[in-house]
Amino acid sequence: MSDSTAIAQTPHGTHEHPPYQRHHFESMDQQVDATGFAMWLFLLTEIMFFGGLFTAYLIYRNWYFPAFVAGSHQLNIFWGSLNTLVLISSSFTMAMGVWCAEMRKQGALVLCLVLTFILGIGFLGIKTIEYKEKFEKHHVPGLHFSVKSFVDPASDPDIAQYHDKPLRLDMARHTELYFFLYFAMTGMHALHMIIGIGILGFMIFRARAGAYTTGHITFVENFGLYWHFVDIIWIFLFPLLYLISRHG
Amino acid sequence: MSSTIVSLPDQSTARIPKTNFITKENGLLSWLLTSDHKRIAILYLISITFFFFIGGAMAGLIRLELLTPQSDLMATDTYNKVFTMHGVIMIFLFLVPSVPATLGNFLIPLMLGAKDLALPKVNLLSWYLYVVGGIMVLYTMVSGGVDTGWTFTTPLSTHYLNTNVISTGLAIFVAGFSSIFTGLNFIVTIHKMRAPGMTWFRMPLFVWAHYAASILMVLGTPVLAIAIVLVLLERTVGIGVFDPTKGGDPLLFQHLFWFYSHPAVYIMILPGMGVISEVISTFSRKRVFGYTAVAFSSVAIAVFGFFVWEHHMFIMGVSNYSMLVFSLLTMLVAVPSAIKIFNWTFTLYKGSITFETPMLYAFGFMGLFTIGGLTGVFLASSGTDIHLTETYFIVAHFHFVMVGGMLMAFLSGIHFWWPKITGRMYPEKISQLAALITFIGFNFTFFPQFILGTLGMPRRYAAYPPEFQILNVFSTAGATILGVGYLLPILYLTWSLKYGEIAGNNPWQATGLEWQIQSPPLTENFIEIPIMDHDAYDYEWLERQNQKEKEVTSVG
Amino acid sequence: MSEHQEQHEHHEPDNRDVHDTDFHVVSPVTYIIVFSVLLVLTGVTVLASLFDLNAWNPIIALFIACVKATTVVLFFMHVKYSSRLTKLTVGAGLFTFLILIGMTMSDYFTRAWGRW
Amino acid sequence: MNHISQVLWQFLIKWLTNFQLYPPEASKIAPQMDALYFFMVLVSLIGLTIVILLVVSFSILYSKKRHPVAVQIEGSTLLEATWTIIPLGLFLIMFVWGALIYFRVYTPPANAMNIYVVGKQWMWKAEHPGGQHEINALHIPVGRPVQLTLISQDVFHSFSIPAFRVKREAIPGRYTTVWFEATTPGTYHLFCTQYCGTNHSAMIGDIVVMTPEDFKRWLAESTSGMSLAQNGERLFASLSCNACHNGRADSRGPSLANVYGSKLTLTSGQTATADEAYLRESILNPSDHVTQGFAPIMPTYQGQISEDGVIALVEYIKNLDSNYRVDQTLNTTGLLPEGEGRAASAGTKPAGQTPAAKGTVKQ
Ligand code: HEA
Ligand code: HEA
Ligand code: HEC
Ligand code: CUA
Ligand SMILES: [Cu+2]
Repeated sequence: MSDSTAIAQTPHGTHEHPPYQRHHFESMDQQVDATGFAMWLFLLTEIMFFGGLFTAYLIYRNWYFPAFVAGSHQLNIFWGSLNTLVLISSSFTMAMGVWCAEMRKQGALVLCLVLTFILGIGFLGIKTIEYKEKFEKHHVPGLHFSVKSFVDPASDPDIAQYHDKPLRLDMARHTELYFFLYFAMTGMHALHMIIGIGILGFMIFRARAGAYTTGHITFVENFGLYWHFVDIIWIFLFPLLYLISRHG
Repeated sequence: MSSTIVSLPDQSTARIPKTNFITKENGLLSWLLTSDHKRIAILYLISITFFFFIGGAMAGLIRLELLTPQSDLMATDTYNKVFTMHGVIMIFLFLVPSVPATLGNFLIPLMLGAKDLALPKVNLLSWYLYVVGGIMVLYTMVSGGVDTGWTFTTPLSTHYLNTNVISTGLAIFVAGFSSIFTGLNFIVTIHKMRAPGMTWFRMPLFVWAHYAASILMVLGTPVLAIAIVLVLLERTVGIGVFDPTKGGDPLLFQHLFWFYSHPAVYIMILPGMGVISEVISTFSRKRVFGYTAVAFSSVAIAVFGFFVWEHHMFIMGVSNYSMLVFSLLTMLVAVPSAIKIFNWTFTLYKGSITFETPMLYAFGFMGLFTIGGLTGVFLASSGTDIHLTETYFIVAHFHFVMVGGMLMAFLSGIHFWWPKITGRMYPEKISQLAALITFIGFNFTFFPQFILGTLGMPRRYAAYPPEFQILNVFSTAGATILGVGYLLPILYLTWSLKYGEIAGNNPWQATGLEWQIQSPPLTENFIEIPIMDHDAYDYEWLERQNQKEKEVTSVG
Repeated sequence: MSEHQEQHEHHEPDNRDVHDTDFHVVSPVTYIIVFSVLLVLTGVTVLASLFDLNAWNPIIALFIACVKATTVVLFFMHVKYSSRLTKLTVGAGLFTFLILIGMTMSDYFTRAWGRW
Repeated sequence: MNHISQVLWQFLIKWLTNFQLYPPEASKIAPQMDALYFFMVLVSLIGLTIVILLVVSFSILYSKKRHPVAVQIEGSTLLEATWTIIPLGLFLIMFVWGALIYFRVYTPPANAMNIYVVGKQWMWKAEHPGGQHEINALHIPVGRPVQLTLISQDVFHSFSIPAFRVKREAIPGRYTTVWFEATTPGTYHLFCTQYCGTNHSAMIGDIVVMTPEDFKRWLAESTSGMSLAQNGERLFASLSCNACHNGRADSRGPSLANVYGSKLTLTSGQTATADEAYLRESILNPSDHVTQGFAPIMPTYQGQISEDGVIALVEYIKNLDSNYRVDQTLNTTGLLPEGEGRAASAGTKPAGQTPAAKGTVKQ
């Protein structure tokens, strides 16, 4: 080491590091900064991951607009809106959770996390109801997909309100693409929710042991970022899939 | 004046430091559970070398088959599997992680004056993901292979093949996440872990190059991931996004695939360019000419690299008008590479040059990459692309940039930092010979392929018209020489682990922070975090430093 | 600790990105306001979708979605109070996302020019 | 040893006598393409030489022996600008030049004779307008622009003729075109250059360029007795297209006479030129573009006609310049019952109709 460069006066030389500071960081600041930034970068990869699906959606909506109209009539705006509310609320409770952690309010933090957890489960529950309906009507692509509701809308009471004109077979077939994109996008989103809920469960457990109310809240904060990101994806999925193609 | 800069400690007294990151702990588990970036780099080095030789064996089979015009060594579908595995292994399991995951992993914290990468556990996770991906590829190979070509063109890969597309797809998906996490880790480290005084413009160009490559890894790879997921879904449930019979567009797959895979070629070259900057500077004892230009050209390549992917699809039915845009942008992205080449050239000007092995490889890089890059421009010009695309001209182009460029850079870097990694020198004479053999063998192998391509020989052909045989024989002969060129380093580098000369801290008298500490470094890299008080490549500072040290020793 | 901290900053005024840690603790009041805005906007977007506004339907819906997403990013995700680096990161992600979509579309939308 | 050296010797002789750097230039575009190619080779050689010369001479001049102490130089904006602007300028020339050639290759002239090419795993099938079919071969006359309309039945293929310097992808589900004008009679390679599965390397054939007289003779000898358009006419009747497209005032579908090449206004308000691709799409995906003034009632024929069948229909519609022929077939087959119009019905029709109605639907 004789020929090494000048040596810094390590500012923390005399201090004990907090137990959660990892050895290779010079300071807690640095650690928090670094992990937060890493989380953001991870979210960038998520944006690009969903980006591929959004691209496909835009292309096919543009090509097969009537099919997308007919397909979106099959979605239930009520469930969709309700789910949006549920998810936004869960984002809110999550944000509050971060605040509680910042304020070192252990009980409130646990409460917020539990609420987020429940709302997350609720979201998935509603999604299941919707999926089940698609399954029963043979609107799951690849699994005995049926175009009956589209070539003969009169046979499908659920969409009577829209007075759809029957689609010709060639266009009706393309509703399968719509439903595929519906399942791929909401499915990917649901997968992220499931992962998030798993982590939430773990966090609730740790939060009750007081892990996040010591001033070291990186984990809660970064998870919050993830959760809000998943919320944002839904904020776009909801209008794209449910709303914008209602009027043919 | 001697013609070498190597300054080794007195071999009779020199010792490898007793405590270093290799000797710190023992046992397999201490390696498999390590979070030390240097150990992970070594894990990577071993695993990618393993896969390089598997990929190389595949290349050997390809060349053997192409020795004769008929497909006599193997059936056509076997041949198809062989080149697919060759491409998949070489790209995803060798070249993408080659420099970044080994040298980058090892050096970035050292060069920045940090104790480790920002996320050591994620770093280990990357390696495990890589291993999982690798095992899945091996599984694919033993269970019958896959014959999609490394480009997985739909609808061929989705509906017309019954080989192991799924396991390969998953393997690439997993290996992709390994690459994403490596890139993410580098970006965070470079932003947040720099030592005091290490400003952006004091960073070595190696770090700049990795920063640029990491951006591509983080933003590009997820798109490949989703493209693969869609292919797998299409194969399993048959959903039709890429299926023309269901109204999907098979070209969409290629858009998504190349959105990653074009930037990926820069993932594959930028870290190599970083190596070249270090090597050229060190062996000409000069600061890199136009430091800022070289640094920014890396970033420019990364940014513009995202705008050009369609040049892989010019004749595949894309719109003529968007072809114009993409062709133009491809021309723009070629310029920063030219800037780099010329800056390196002018780094030599008024330098004080020596010709150790890393420098020889670096020269090889400059010549071969220039050829490879310029022939890339042939392909970027839409008119000539019509004639040259899908022929051996492309095969030659990308081997020139990937093998002649990146692989040369990788070998250059491995030799350059070998003393730092292991504490011992490699044997100089034989390695110079190996560099020469590689260079000659390389040109023999791939130069004829430019002519073959111009003559129209299509790529991915197990059998070809007899008039192309002669050039193919040349190519195969060259590959044999090349194979020897690659086997040699493995042998003598292994030998040097035990018998190499002790290198000391700074055998090349290089300026980087990594050279100012012991070799092999301590697990925590720096006992105390250094303060960077000079620019990168400041040889005068090094001189002063050496002077000081002499005074200290003579006084003491 | 804080004294050292300052010293630390003096040592290296230019080499690190502004710290994220001196975060501004966003008050629950802000969260509640943001939450209500999101709820209202959800209502508006659903309402707007009930009327047939031709090309305006998607425009309005996406505009509202963008506003909602921006609020979430700025407040729930604290970007408004974060360092330049974080803002830049978000921007970079958005940019590349738009490149992916936009440049792919440049193929699809101009294909027709030459054909029909 | 002696044996080996003999082999080597022969090898060398063979190489030297057959040595070529580029394939024969057998089309009009080939010399133009080669001009650009050689321009690029030249620029590359100059660039490469400059780089190598600089590296070598600096290495000699400034080797440690000769130049023990390096002189530190920061850089030079002037030099940076030079080696940014000059390569950029050269690359831009290549871009413009290349784009000009690209548009030339993919924009067929109006007077080109059209040949349809269907690619499938693993062969090329060419269909001449006169009804001549050929597999893995293409006969064409010299001195006449030839347009290929390509399509694939399964995966991507690519139709490549190195001697003509042209190549075009055959895409599943979509027509693409390319054109060339051969200049020298002879036989040239045809390759499938897009990897398409197991026998990709066997998907090759011959391009036979003939003098116009020879070509005429060849056409006469290889005729199958029925031109493509006639085939199309049979299909048109057997698929009962003429039930709606009969050209009468009260017909449910638009008259197809002279529709080829015309500009149509769609219900969506867009306009479209009725080229081959449009005709094909109208038959398979009629919903995608409904002509203004008509109800979207035309059924899709997707999955009921092979690509060859579609080609025959397209060729028939292209050549339809009056509704006389349609009327003729109508009179012989009689109007089909309402709701008919399925390919399946064609086969199940009762006997006793004119032979023209007995088109085989799937070839
Ligand atoms: C490391 C990998 C790598 C790198 C760096 C590059 C670099 C480049 N590539 Fe390459 N490319 C591949 C790997 C790579 N490529 C691969 C793997 C494929 C095939 C994939 C497949 O289909 O399987 C491919 C295919 C490919 C195509 C598609 C061909 C086709 O399918 O039809 C094109 C087309 O534009 C292209 C262009 C370029 C260009 C313009 C560059 C530029 O970045 C090059 C820039 C460099 C220079 C220009 C040299 C330096 C310049 C000078 C020293 C100046 C000289 C002086 C004067 C001109 C005065 N490449
Ligand atoms: C990093 C990337 C990389 C590297 C290093 C290489 C290295 C080599 N490649 Fe590869 N190649 C690709 C990436 C790479 N290739 C890709 C992406 C494709 C396209 C695939 C596709 O079309 O889908 C391709 C395709 C490709 C083809 C075209 C196949 C075709 O289209 O039909 C050929 C033909 O010559 C070839 C040859 C070689 C050769 C001779 C080497 C040599 O440089 C290799 C030299 C190394 C060795 C020879 C190993 C030395 C060790 C041994 C010899 C030990 C052997 C042990 C046993 C035999 C037990 N490659
Ligand atoms: C049930 C009636 C019906 C049958 C049967 C029918 N068509 Fe049509 N066709 C129409 C109508 C109506 C249109 C115009 C609206 C549209 O484009 O969908 C049309 C449009 C077309 C067009 C586009 C021309 C234009 O002006 O837009 C073509 C080409 C065409 N048909 C070919 C065929 C062929 C070939 C067949 C048989 C294989 C066929 N049609 C069978 C009713 C029919
Ligand atoms: Cu068809 Cu290759
Ligand atoms: Cu590319």
